[in-house]
Amino acid sequence: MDIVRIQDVPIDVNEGIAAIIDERAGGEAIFLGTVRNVFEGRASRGLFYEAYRDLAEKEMKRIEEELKREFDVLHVVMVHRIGELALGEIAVMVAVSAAHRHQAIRACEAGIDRIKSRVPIWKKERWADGKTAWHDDPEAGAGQMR
Amino acid sequence: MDIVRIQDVPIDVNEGIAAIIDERAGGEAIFLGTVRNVFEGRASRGLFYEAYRDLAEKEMKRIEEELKREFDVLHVVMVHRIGELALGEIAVMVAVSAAHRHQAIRACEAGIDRIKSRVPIWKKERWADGKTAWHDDPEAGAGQMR
Amino acid sequence: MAEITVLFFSYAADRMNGRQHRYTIEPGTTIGDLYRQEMEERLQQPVAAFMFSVNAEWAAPSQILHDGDEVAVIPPVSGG
Amino acid sequence: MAEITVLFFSYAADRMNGRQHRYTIEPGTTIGDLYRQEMEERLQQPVAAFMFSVNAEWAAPSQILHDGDEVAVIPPVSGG
Repeated sequence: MDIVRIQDVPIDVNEGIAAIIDERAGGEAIFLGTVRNVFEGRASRGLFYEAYRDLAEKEMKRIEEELKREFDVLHVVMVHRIGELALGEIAVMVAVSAAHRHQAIRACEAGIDRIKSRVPIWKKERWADGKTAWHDDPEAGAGQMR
Repeated sequence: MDIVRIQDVPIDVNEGIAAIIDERAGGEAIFLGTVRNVFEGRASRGLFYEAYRDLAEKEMKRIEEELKREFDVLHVVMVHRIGELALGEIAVMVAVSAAHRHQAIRACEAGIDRIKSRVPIWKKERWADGKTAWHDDPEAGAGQMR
Repeated sequence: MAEITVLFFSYAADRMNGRQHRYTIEPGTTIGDLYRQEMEERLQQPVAAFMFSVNAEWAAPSQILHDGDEVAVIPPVSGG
Repeated sequence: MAEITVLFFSYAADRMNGRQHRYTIEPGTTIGDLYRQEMEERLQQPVAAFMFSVNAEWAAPSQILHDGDEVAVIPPVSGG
């Protein structure tokens, strides 16, 4: 089964694993992106995510189709959470199954790389000092954000 | 937390994920090896795994230390199941967390590759026709097993 | 004349003081035209700093807008 | 004379008709010596086809065995 979804409730890893398990599969690769307590050397207390949901889900669906075509994977799960996330919480899950392990791992890595580079989702850092800043905001200061 | 274990009970993915989640981590990579219904083109109904447990756990512990040293990962979980496994069941779980996603994915892949090449564990295929054969048994026939 | 809606996200929404604006445009106006007329000054970046979509599909700055279109101004993405 | 235990796994256990054998060896006997004397004929492969361990640690075929050692004959591994 495939799942492509933006959601504002916590991500359930078991839902993703149940969706990709298949008797034809020898390998399942799962990637979880979680909220770090530091970004570029500065202490953080969490992240806020927003998405342009219609286009984001459409783009994730395209990535799903690319992974199936390029890596010969059986099932693809891509779920991204939005809203306020605490440290350690899961922001994104990518899970794929394939006949062989390297296909699964390569596809999983391509999945998260393409989500990060193409899907219209943005994160705002909530710094430990109380300030906030969107990632890639040119006015946030080169020393603070890339 | 790290886990390195050979066990004869089903693998609990949630145990592995709980062990590697860390506020310092931005990425968690999990690999599951599952029992396929076909091997080298021939229908299978399951696998039997055996291990030289003392040496296997020692070697897995060495791999854990290598991953931490080479990939700068925070936590490593490696659990391999032995005994009779049905189709679709999880035979092995490798799970790692790291600050950045590529470290986690690279370490996870190295972990399963090294388990497969170095840890004294063996599998016997239970073919759908009722026959059985150890993998790599030179007498099992070149056409049936690599 | 045509009525269009523009969605803003991330720091573009902060700079535009809102996540959604409505504009009335001349026939033949492109995304790039609208950006330079209505947004460039407040966003303080050239049109090339953003991606765009029309009706939830990617669109080039040269695309001509029509009545009822929903445009989105999309800063560099940072999901994951 | 020394008493040692040898463990067999996978198809090596099948061919040796058992997962564990005990042998009495001369002083100075190496793993390779023991293999050639007691196992090569039944396993039908040269010593290089296997890995070995002594007391649950990897060992070369040239390693000399001592009283009480537990040797393992380790076919190509196939875990995962």
